[in-house]
Amino acid sequence: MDIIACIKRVPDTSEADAIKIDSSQRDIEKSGLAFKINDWDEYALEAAVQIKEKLGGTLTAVTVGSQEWNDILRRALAMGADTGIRIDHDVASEDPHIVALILKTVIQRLPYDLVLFGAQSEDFGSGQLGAMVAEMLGIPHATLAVSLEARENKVHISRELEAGTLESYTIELPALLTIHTGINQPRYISLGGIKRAMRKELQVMSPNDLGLSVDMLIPMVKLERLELPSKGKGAELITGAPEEAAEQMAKTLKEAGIF
Amino acid sequence: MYELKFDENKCLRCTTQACLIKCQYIDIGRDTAKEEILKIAHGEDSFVLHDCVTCYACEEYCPANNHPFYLIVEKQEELDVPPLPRPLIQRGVNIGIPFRGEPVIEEINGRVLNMGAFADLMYLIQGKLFEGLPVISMDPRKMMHYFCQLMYLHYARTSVIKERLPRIIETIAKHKVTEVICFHDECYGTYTSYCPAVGIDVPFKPIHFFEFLYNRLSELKNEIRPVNLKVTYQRPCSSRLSSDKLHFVYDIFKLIGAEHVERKYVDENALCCGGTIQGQRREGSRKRAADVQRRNIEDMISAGAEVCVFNCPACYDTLSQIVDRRGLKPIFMSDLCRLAIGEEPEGWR
Amino acid sequence: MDSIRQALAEIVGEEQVSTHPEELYIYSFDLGTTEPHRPDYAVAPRTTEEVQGIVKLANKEKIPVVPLGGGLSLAGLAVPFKGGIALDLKRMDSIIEVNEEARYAVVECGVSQAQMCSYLERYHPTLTHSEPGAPGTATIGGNIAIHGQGDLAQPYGFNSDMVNGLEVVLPTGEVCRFGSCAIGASWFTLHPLPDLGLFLGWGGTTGIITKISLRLFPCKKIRGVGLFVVEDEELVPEVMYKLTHTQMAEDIIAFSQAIPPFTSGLQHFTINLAADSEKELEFKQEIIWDDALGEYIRSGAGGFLGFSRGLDRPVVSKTSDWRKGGGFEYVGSIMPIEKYPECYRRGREISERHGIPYTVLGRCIGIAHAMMFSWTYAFNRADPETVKQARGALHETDDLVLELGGTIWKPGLYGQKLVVDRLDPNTLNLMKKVKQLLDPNGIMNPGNWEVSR
Amino acid sequence: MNLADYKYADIIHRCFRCGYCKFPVNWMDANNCPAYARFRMETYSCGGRLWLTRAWLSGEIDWSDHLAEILYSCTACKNCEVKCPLGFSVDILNMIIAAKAEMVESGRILSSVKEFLENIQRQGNPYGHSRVKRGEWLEGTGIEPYQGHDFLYYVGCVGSYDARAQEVARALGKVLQKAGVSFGVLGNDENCDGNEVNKLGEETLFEMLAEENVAQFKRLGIQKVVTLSPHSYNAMKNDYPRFNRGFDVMHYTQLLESLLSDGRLDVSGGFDAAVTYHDPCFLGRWNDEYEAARNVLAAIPGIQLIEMERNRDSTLCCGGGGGNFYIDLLGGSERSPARIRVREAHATKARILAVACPNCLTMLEDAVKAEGLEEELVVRDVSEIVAEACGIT
Repeated sequence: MDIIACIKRVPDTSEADAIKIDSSQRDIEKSGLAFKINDWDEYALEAAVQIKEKLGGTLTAVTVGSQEWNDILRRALAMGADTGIRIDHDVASEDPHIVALILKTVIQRLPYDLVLFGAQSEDFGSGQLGAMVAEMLGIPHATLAVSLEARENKVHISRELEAGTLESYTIELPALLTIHTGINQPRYISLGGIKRAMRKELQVMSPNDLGLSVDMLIPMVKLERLELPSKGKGAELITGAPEEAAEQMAKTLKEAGIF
Repeated sequence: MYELKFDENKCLRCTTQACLIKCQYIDIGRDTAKEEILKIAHGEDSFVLHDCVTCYACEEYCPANNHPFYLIVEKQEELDVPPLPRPLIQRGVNIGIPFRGEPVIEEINGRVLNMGAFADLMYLIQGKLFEGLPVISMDPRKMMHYFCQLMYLHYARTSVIKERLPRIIETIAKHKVTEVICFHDECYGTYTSYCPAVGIDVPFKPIHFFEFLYNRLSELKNEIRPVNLKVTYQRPCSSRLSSDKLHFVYDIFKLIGAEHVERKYVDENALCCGGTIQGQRREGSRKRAADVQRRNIEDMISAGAEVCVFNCPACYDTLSQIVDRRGLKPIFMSDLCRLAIGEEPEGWR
Repeated sequence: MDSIRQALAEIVGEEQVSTHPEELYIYSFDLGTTEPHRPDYAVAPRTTEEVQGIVKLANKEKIPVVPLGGGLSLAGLAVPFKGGIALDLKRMDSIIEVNEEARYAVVECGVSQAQMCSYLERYHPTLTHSEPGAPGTATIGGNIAIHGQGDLAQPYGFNSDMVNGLEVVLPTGEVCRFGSCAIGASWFTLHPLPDLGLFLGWGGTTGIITKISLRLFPCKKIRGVGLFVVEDEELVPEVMYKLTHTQMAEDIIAFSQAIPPFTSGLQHFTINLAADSEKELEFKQEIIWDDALGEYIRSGAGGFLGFSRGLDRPVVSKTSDWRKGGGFEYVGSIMPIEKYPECYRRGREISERHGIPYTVLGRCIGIAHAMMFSWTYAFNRADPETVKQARGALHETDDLVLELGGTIWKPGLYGQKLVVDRLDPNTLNLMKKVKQLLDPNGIMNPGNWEVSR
Repeated sequence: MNLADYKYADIIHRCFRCGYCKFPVNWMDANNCPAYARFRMETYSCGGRLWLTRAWLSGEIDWSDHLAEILYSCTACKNCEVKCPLGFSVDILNMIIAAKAEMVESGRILSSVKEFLENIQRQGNPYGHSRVKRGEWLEGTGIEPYQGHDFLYYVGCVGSYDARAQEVARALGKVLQKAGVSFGVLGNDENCDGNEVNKLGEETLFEMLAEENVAQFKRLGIQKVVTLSPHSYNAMKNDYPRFNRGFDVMHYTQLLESLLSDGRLDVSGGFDAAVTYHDPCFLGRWNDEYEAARNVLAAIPGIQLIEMERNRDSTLCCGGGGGNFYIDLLGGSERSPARIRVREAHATKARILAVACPNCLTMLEDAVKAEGLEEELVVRDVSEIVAEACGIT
């Protein structure tokens, strides 16, 4: 089975207070930040690698971004992708529609049975990309997959709805899925693995190479400014012996109507 | 086969009979001494063959360098009057049999330190003194390929020595060595005294361990801090084969500021550690050994020694616990030298 | 969710029960040549009550319980041949009481031999117990359950003769006490109550020993080992006899082994001496080396190799590395001492036939009343061929023991069958009755000592 | 991966599982392997791990989270190696680390270990805190950034980020200032030393860290390094030589010892308490340094030094080694090694449990709380005790 996984590079925001808005007010301070594969995308990659290990075929990792974005493709290759493709286009604060257009154009040119996306991105989190690309390609899709079992020409999936209810589908291939976290346990990517992956193929192409002219890439949505949320009221610190503290905590939560 | 170079006429001409008269374990007058040594030379039985504790000393006492001790041992074997019980001899003879494969031979092309049968004592040749010095026989499993065999003088088995020694020399020579520093002076004695005495060629120049230590210390003179210890030296039987090197013991002591205490049992009169005596067939050997040890150690103590310095690992095994119980610190010479240059050898508190 | 696992967890706590393949794998092994067999549960209880709970449950569910101490019998005595519960008792490791005046210690079954030694060295330096030649991880409970012997076997006999009292969990779950402790008195004696002797030597097939009162013995200030050697194995029995007659020695062992060469073909004795003063030590040495053994030394038949102070803890596990293979197993036998020469010669033949360097040893039990004679065969865990060789040699040796008129000590399955086949029918019958009475459901260490089949 | 490709294929079967690896040197109890003390199943002893590793590599059992837990619960405290009587004892711990390395390469490790390593890949510390916060502990200390000083004061991840350990890092800084030692730090430019990474089996990541650190130190012309953590000390002393380390390294207790003997530290302020000292594995068993900290403590007036039953090479590890101060496979029970150790310390009647390692500090301090002994026993780092004796507050 031929699989394409689309991935994104995002800042490591495990420490929110490390994030600062830059002077343009349309982007964040990148200096001193560490970047990584978008969480959801890592689950998508793991899912893809597991299918490949089970059924064979090819796995191509695709991303749209600038030079630095190669590092996430290297990690994808280390995880088990055969090829990495980067479309060289700065999407820092980009309209998802443009990214979708670019991705669709690449994917069309590749053999594929299954296209996987992370359900959303850690930074902008619009969660639109997968669905858009599916529509553009005119193939069936399902979002927020929490389980996935692949057969030769179909996949069984279940997706999570409110209150944890699950619905299950069997989808004929080709199809596109967006993957939810927790569907698997993404493997560790050792540094040795990344070094070895340096030998694998990494293609870089420009929108032009794909026949996408500049005027086709004019965003319909424009980001005006970013701001950090204003600090809320100070949190209440509950002290005292565990018993009392617990009691106090329960009381507070009740009052807040949480339970 | 190798023949002991013993000249009966030297004994006939000898006016001293020092070999037996000076013996500290046999009480004998000059006339009897002459008779007995000649009897032995003629291959007749003699009480000397039975009472000998095999301490090597007569090799040193003999003014004519006529090898009385080697002679005694050869005759003990010929006339089958072994000093030790049979199982101890069989055991001893088998100890020298290598059984864990051939040693790895890497070519040195120069000077080397040979650990002989003491590869498990590598911890004694650590630190500055030994920096950059190539060593052979470092593997306890292979060390018997480097075992000088002279120990069998205690077992009335010169035949074993003559049979095995050439192979040992061959092995050492394979390393393409020029000068061989002998960790134990039993090896040194083998190559400088025994081999010539029976006509075995030695294709390298043996160096006495203490001579080496003395020279190294001299090179490191400015790092020496006087140890300021009152020391005594447990002279091993094997050193009787290299009396000419004994002075290095005192040279070293002087160099490192160790005071060698005045003793009764010293140099020619040094007492055996008792290790070989205690197991001998002769009636009362165990007590004899204990008595020799008691006299030896009491002499050390009354001389005011704080430290007992060892050369021979066998002496160390036999005496270290005992001297320790009597309040003296046992230490090997190499470790004492390391102390002097500010190193902390293992086992020194 | 497995309900038995659940029930076990309720008794000992989640973490002390495992059904993970990892634990089941490890507890399926004996360290010797016995084929492994996986248990269904690995459980590590802490108290007698927990053991009780487990046994009751096992009885209800009719699943086997296989008690395990150090797991060092090397004869497969703790391999769960029929699955069930592997019961690791090493958590029961409290030293409950040491009575200096009456010279005994009350301990839980899982106390290790090494722990016992260093505890006494530290807190009761005038007392010692009879430490077996096993690795220090061997347990007090396991050792008496197989009639072990230690370094005081010569003067005082089997370790199982040194029991002053027992607490046992019966296969049906009742807790039983034996000896003076059974009438609420202190644990100072096993006699003179009517003898029930139903547990010692039964290898955990009649119940689980949870507490032991163990006799302790005077520990003198100086302890050390003297070495004596003879060429002629025929001399060993009389030397043993002379040595024991002096009543001056503690442990007396004769051994011979192919490797290293200097021990080959010779019979070495290690003779432990103990004294409170130099005077006492010299007196004993004089009696032993000069008087008792002097004639051999003078005639040249025997040699004294010296006496060295201090006793080392046994490191028999080194034996497992002789063939760089991590494994060895031995046949132990209880033999009349006069059989030493034949045991040595025949054992040597067997080893040589199987291409294994021979290793034999005879430890004096009681003042030469018997000896534990063992034939050791090392093998390479990574090379099944050598394991097969060793197993073959072991079985031949089991046959030899009985042929020579000895009994097999802690036999494995093969040896057990040989013994059972020769057992006096009335004795066998009584054993069956005892087993059926105590263990109606046959849950205790099944496969071992299956007298009732 | 199969057994044949395993680095120790030719010796791993040689473990007989005699169980000596579980004992302290003085044989006092059979639970000196921290993981075995915690779980009391044979699988968790060194022998158990070796047999399981062999079983896994030869396909007798499959990889599982539990197998990974068993291997990663090894704190690399080296007790087994000290105690094993067999010829290959020098490799028994390496065999387990090599098994961890197999897991790392296959990508199949515990999520906590994955997190630990990814955090170091990204942020240079196991906590995943931002690199730009590494130097925050320095605020108000007046400690200078390294610039041709005699010493680089290498703080390490725990000292840089853990709130409690930061206090210790500052205390040591003040002591060194007071003694007039010329030293500086790297602040945000300091990177992980890699000791735990190495013991967790991530060899390539360790090599990268070591190479980068050595290169950086060379660039800055650093000759002498003093470390807060014995873990850093161990990596730099024993592993960095492979990457041609161009500097000398010492642990701070060794530096304090020499400062005291040179009379450069005035501890006449004294410290009035009964103190028991816990040997860090990476100072003691790994580097045979048992006396430096003791000599420092002994030199302080008012200190009554009491030894625990298990000390020096018999010390029970706090359970924090091999990344366990973060991946925490040994926590959560009264049988957690740290809690056993704290009870042992408490039994000595000492008021102060002295440590010389930030990992031990955090592990044992949490254990004191868990044991509810805050009133009777206080965990202090040797540097804090010295600071107090120097009149620094």
